[in-house]
Amino acid sequence: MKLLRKYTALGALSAIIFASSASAQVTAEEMEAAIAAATGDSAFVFNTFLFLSQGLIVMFMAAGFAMLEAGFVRTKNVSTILLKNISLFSIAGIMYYLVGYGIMYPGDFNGFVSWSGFLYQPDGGADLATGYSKMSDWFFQMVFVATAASVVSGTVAERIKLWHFLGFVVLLSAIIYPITGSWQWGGGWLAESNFYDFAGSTLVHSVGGWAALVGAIIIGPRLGKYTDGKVTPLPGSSMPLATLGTFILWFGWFGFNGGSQLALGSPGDANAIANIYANTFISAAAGCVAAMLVSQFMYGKVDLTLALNGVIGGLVSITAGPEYTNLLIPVLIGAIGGVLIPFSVRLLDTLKIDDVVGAIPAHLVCGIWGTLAVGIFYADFGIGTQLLGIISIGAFTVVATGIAWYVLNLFGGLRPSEEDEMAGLDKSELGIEAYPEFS
Amino acid sequence: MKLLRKYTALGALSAIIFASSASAQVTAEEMEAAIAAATGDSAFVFNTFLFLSQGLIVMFMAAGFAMLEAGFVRTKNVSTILLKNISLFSIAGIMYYLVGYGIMYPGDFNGFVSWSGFLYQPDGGADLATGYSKMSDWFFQMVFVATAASVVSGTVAERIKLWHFLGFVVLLSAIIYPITGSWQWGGGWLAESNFYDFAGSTLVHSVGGWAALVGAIIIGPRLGKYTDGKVTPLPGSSMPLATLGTFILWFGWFGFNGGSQLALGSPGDANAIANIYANTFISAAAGCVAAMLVSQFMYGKVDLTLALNGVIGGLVSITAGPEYTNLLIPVLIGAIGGVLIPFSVRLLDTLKIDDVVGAIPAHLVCGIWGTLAVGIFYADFGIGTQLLGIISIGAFTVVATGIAWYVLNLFGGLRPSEEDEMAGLDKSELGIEAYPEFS
Amino acid sequence: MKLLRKYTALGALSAIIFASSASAQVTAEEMEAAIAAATGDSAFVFNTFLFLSQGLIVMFMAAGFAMLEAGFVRTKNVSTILLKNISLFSIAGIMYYLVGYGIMYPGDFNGFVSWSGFLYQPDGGADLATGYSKMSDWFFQMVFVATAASVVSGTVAERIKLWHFLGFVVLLSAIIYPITGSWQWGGGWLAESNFYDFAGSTLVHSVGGWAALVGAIIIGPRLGKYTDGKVTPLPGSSMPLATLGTFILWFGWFGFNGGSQLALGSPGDANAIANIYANTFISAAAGCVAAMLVSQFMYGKVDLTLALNGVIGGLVSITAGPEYTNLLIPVLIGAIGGVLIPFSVRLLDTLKIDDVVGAIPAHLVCGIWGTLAVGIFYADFGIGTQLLGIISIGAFTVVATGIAWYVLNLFGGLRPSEEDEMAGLDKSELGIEAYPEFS
Amino acid sequence: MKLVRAIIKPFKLEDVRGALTDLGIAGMTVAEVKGYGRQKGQTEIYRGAEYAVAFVPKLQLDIVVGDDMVEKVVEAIVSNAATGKIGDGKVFVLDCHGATRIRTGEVGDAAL
Amino acid sequence: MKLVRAIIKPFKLEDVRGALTDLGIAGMTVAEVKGYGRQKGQTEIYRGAEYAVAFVPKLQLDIVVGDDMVEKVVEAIVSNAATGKIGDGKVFVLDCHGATRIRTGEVGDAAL
Amino acid sequence: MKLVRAIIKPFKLEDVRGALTDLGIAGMTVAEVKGYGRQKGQTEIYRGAEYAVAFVPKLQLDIVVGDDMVEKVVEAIVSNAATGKIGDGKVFVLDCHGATRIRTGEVGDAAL
Ligand SMILES: Nc1ncnc2c1ncn2[C@@H]1O[C@H](COP(=O)(O)OP(=O)(O)O)[C@@H](O)[C@H]1O
Ligand SMILES: Nc1ncnc2c1ncn2[C@@H]1O[C@H](COP(=O)(O)OP(=O)(O)O)[C@@H](O)[C@H]1O
Ligand SMILES: Nc1ncnc2c1ncn2[C@@H]1O[C@H](COP(=O)(O)OP(=O)(O)O)[C@@H](O)[C@H]1O
Repeated sequence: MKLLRKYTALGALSAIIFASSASAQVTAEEMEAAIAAATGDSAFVFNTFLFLSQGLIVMFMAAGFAMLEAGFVRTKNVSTILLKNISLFSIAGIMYYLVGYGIMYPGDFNGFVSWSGFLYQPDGGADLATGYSKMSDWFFQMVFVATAASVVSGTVAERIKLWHFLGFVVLLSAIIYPITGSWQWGGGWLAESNFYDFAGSTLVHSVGGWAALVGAIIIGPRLGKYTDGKVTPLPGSSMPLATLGTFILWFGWFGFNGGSQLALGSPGDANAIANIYANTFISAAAGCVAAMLVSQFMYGKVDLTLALNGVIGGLVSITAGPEYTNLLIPVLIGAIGGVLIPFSVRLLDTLKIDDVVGAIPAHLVCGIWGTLAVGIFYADFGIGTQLLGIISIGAFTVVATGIAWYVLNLFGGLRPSEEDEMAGLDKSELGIEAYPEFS
Repeated sequence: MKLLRKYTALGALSAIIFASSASAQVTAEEMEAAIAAATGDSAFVFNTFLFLSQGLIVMFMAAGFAMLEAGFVRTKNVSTILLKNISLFSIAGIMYYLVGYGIMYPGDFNGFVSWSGFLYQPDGGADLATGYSKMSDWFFQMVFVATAASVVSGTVAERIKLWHFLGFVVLLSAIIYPITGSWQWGGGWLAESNFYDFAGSTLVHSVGGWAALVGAIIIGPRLGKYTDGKVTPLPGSSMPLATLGTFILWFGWFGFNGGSQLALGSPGDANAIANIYANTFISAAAGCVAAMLVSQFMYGKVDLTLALNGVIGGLVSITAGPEYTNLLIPVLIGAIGGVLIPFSVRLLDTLKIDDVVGAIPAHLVCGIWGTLAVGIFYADFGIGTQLLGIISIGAFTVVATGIAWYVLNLFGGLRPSEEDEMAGLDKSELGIEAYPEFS
Repeated sequence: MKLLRKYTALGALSAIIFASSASAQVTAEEMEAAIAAATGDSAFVFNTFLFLSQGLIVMFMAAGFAMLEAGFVRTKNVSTILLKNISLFSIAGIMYYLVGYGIMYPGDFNGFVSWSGFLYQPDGGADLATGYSKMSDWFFQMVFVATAASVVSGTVAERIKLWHFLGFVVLLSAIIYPITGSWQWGGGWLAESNFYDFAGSTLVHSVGGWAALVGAIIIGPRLGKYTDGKVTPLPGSSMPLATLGTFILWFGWFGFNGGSQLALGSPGDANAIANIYANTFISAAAGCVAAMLVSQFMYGKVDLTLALNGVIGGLVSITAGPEYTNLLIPVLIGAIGGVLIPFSVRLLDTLKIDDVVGAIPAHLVCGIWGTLAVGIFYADFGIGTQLLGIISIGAFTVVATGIAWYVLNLFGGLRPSEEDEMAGLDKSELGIEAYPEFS
Repeated sequence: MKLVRAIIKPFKLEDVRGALTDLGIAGMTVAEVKGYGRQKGQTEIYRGAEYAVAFVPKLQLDIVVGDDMVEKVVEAIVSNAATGKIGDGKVFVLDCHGATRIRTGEVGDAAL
Repeated sequence: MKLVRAIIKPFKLEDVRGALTDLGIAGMTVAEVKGYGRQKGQTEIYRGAEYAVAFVPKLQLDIVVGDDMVEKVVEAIVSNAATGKIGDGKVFVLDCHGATRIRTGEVGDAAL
Repeated sequence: MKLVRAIIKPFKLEDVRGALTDLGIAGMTVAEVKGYGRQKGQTEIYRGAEYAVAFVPKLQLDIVVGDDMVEKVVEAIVSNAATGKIGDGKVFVLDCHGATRIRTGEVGDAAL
């Protein structure tokens, strides 16, 4: 920070255009060039600022995941899930810098895997030709990978060792997520096939969801969750934290979807982002209300936890294509997402797959639904291709994360001893309890 | 999100202006037109981004209300207030889309009620003539209505049935708030009268406050609050949550007031918003300190809950006109708002009106004060007209919400049974407690 | 807020340039002037918006400090620390307006103390020559002073009287912080010496840290913390709140560092901010991981509280110079910051200096480290000058705050009676407990 | 000397305490407990799974009194804690062989 | 009449309650307590300082039963709360001189 | 066998526990309770309304000991929990008819 900073306006660069005599008459061409330079500068700033401001909002989702999960796990595992959330975010970001980005954005390619090197480092200066600061783009991409990892942590909470989980985060953020990401956003084979996934219903949320599903199956349910063919609810520690987390995620999602427009530097882009914001809001709202109504009809009471999941479900559902100009469509898409939540929660319980926070219904099921919805509601995209994307990415992620979990399991086992699990991971893994005052 | 997005700069549109030969000389007129096109594009982006970024910040106030109210209700009603907050926001937004916006912005009119149709839907494209994306404006307006509804939920907490309360939210956001809103911001009769309410001290906060007051009177105080002519404090569940909520509201208020400038696309607008930010900050700070001092003098101790209310009081007080360039004025306005808080809290207790979170002092009393202050401190506006606005909107809202509460009461009563209230709404209405682990 | 606001584009001012006949031909000079006016307007808006949006994000750090500290103090002192946080922010802001800003930015000077008057008040209008709205700059500067004060409150928590602490805040924000601030950012003698501190590792964080250190020594440790040569841990009330606070601070730091670029109005500035964001993120991530690893090796378990401090340590470390284009450097700087945390926590315990939240390790130790790192990693700055800045500001702050604490102590003593401390300040100072329901 | 233990509905605390004060009882110790009995907790629902909460929040009052007071104390509790609905709670009486006031070392009835 | 007090590991509550219900025991009162005994709490760490937590969370069950049931109740608790590991807890038996049901005023065994 | 119950100020726990350990007492059970007595809670204030908090936080220690230890235990508690200020608490002694160690089934003094 400096005092009395020199006043450097936009268009400083445009000055160089007029090398010739200042008093000469200007032609239309010269003038267009001069204005284009100025507007190019301005667009560069807008686009860069979009990446940064929206990326920061997405980053804050990490706090949302932390609070949501802390609210949904039992008190004896709260400190552990907090630590997992703040460290997974740190680790995912570092790994994405070291390895992941190079895999996900390998430059021109249209195949399955490519690679542009370790330790992402763009030129230091402002590359005007790109239209945005490359580092701002990196920042925005980086915050996405942490989201995928956060999805996993909630599902497998309360019964996985800290360092094993973090090992999984390393593999997910360095390799697995970037590979499928490269297929579409990196310009790989899927992008060629006219698959569409605007901000990542499939590429981010379903990938996280599949990883979580495979993890939940391999690790198994928490002790006492399914006994004698009965589901025993293991209520979480704090509904205020879970609700706060949901609000923060909702907030962060505007960065997620809005920033995925990737440009703010023209009225068309700004207007598109406005539509995206409206879509994002109203789909979540519809998801919330729909989940509440289903809960009221199914149980005669409203289940707050399902309403919170309904918000997330509505958000994930619209993420694949939040660009409708008729808001009835996102209302419908979100509402269906909200309806899917209670039913898939029940289905998982029937299958004895223990998902502590409901991440699989919200991120995987609604991720699939949202991706399909693009095929239904947009004229330009077909259900077939959308299915192709869903299935190919799903298949790859299931196999890859299956291997990852398997390999990590070799190092002393993913799961703590029964006794440690019973005592809670805060005692056995961390040695610090969530509310440690009188203990 | 797409890879390698084409670089579309601002002013792409300006290119079409030069249909003629590129090497022709340009006239001053042509040049002015070309620059105007480019700056018009740029202003469009700025204005739209203002609506979106500030609207999002306002949206986050929903989390603030949720936390504040969760902290001020007793543990047995915390889950219910959380659910009310997240669902009221969802419902208010949807209703405003379906009905409310059409009433509030009916197009040219200067009367009492008009109507431009259901299901707001602007043209999909960027309408440059407007100067901002219409959908971004809708988004910004929408988040305001939720604020008014949030005010109500805090006051009537702990003793109203979930669905009845949500029914009230439907009526408030679809009809009642939009009607008074149209009088001023919709270009109705009040706007014609030179009434001034920059960001809604009266239109948003007092409307919510009146609705809350009428509700509190009709529903009556919580069991045990006023017994044998004595006030029995019913302390809330969590001061950390209440404080967090207050900080979030303070944060969100910058969106509220800053965004209400409605334009960022010129130095004048940007400078105005800077003044608004400084006013908004310092009025809240003064409200906080003033409430603390009054509390210290009245009770010999500082009441944290009054200090928190003081912040909100300072914010509501400055909302009607946060444009002063001399910061002593907002300091004064906020401080008076802060002083009003403890006294109006006491007045309500004397009248046996039970306001769980202090929304009536903060939003209604300070809303009135702030609206009057415009008449005192701005040369352009008179106290008479300000009073006219306060009274007409107050009278309409009291009558309309009175009818609304009355009608809803017909459906089995607004209030749960004594036993249900005693057990807490979390048990009787939701079946999920705030900290449900060992219960 | 007004309906149908007139469409005022950027460059409205540029129109006046063409006073002459509209159909005349334009010269290159005229054209450059016209474009410069338009881009100047645009830069003004960008720069102002940067101050406002980043300043607001910094403001939210107040909530982060409040939550972090509430989580780290014992339950019986939680309400008091909440009140301290919200009121210190209010008071610091008001004092900076009344007195501090005039000391910190006295206009042209290169000495030790100067002064441009009370009650900061810039011209009301938009001063285009400055390149940004002056009030937006004030807002941005103001939120910084509150940060320094927040650092102090955490260290001396649980054992200092409310009003005495607030008295210290008055002196710190009105006089002490502005004086050292003026040496560098105000254009004083240190700025002349080629000292570099981009966003305040020394000017903000170390100043707060020194003040905290002096306070902790003068006030002494909490009862029972160091007994019989043994350290007795006094665990805090809530890890979820502490974690939430850390996430909020991390979020806010992007405003802190990003906004300190002080300009967004050119591609170069936008690009610089992108680098700053990437640096800020990755240094914190490295600090977190490094603190975790050290904790794992030192104790065989990961200490969540140290991981949280590690994040802050990484952030403070990079604050003096977050402009690297090679991200390995901030990784290294942050990691060293993270490693410093556990060791300086231990050192303080050895010296029987009781720092409740770990503010001295994170803000002072890492602040020194970060300032030195500038001398190591940037070619333009030398370790000698960096040391000069560290030592001169440290010496002044130690002396000035020592006097401040001493004087305040004369008014009945800084410290509550043993009995009051034992009962908790929430009872003795406030009369409201953090969770007051059944008490 | 006897220890009278009352398990009551939480919201009845003030009434009971008032009645005991009227009898001249100057001290008691209260714990928050969970009661299991005829009164069943309401059915709760969590993530779509319903479950019966077996335990209901109660307050447990332990009051040590001289033998002569026992009957009056029990009576005062019964009449002030009753609502007539299931779950009103119980009063148990246990023998207490001695009491000491920590502050003064007084023993017996003087310690109460 | 006796008051049987059991201090058990928290996760054994359901098993014990089930066994008692099978014996026809209709009521009990449960408190969350901290136990100190042979079982030591794990070493915790807070801000780099390690400390042994002396206390371990336990549940304390107070069950008033008729004299004839005491033995069966103790037995049921012992067999259902045991894991064989240190810290399983204790069962104590105290005399209880009387019980009153607040709702009805019934006394003695009828009050249980 | 006796159950010694001590109600003490919370911050005295460590002192008392230390003294008991010195006597060879290996176990106890502690509950957080609210005490009502001569010591009044401070006046609190909430939303501008003042109210006297009737209850003060205390810790309740239940220690079952053999008859021979009772006196020493009571004495140790009294001397270690006293501050001389109102509210130091009480020690009560109740009869205990039996103890069983759940883990082993041992009964009587061997179970302690
Ligand atoms: N045998 C018992 N031993 C200890 N506590 C009991 C016993 N029976 C009941 N209680 C306590 O008394 C409370 C009320 O008993 P309950 O059977 O629900 O209703 P009621 O008091 O109307 O008979 C229970 O919640 C429990 O705390
Ligand atoms: N003398 C005692 N008086 C009261 N409670 C006791 C006593 N001894 C043990 N306890 C309780 O029993 C619990 C278990 O005792 P512990 O010695 O840890 O293991 P075990 O039951 O296997 O012998 C303790 O945590 C404590 O709550
Ligand atoms: N009759 C009683 N029965 C049960 N507990 C009591 C009784 N009298 C006092 N206590 C407990 O002892 C505590 C201290 O008593 P108090 O009268 O405040 O001071 P002191 O111990 O100095 O006489 C009370 O808070 C309460 O928990």
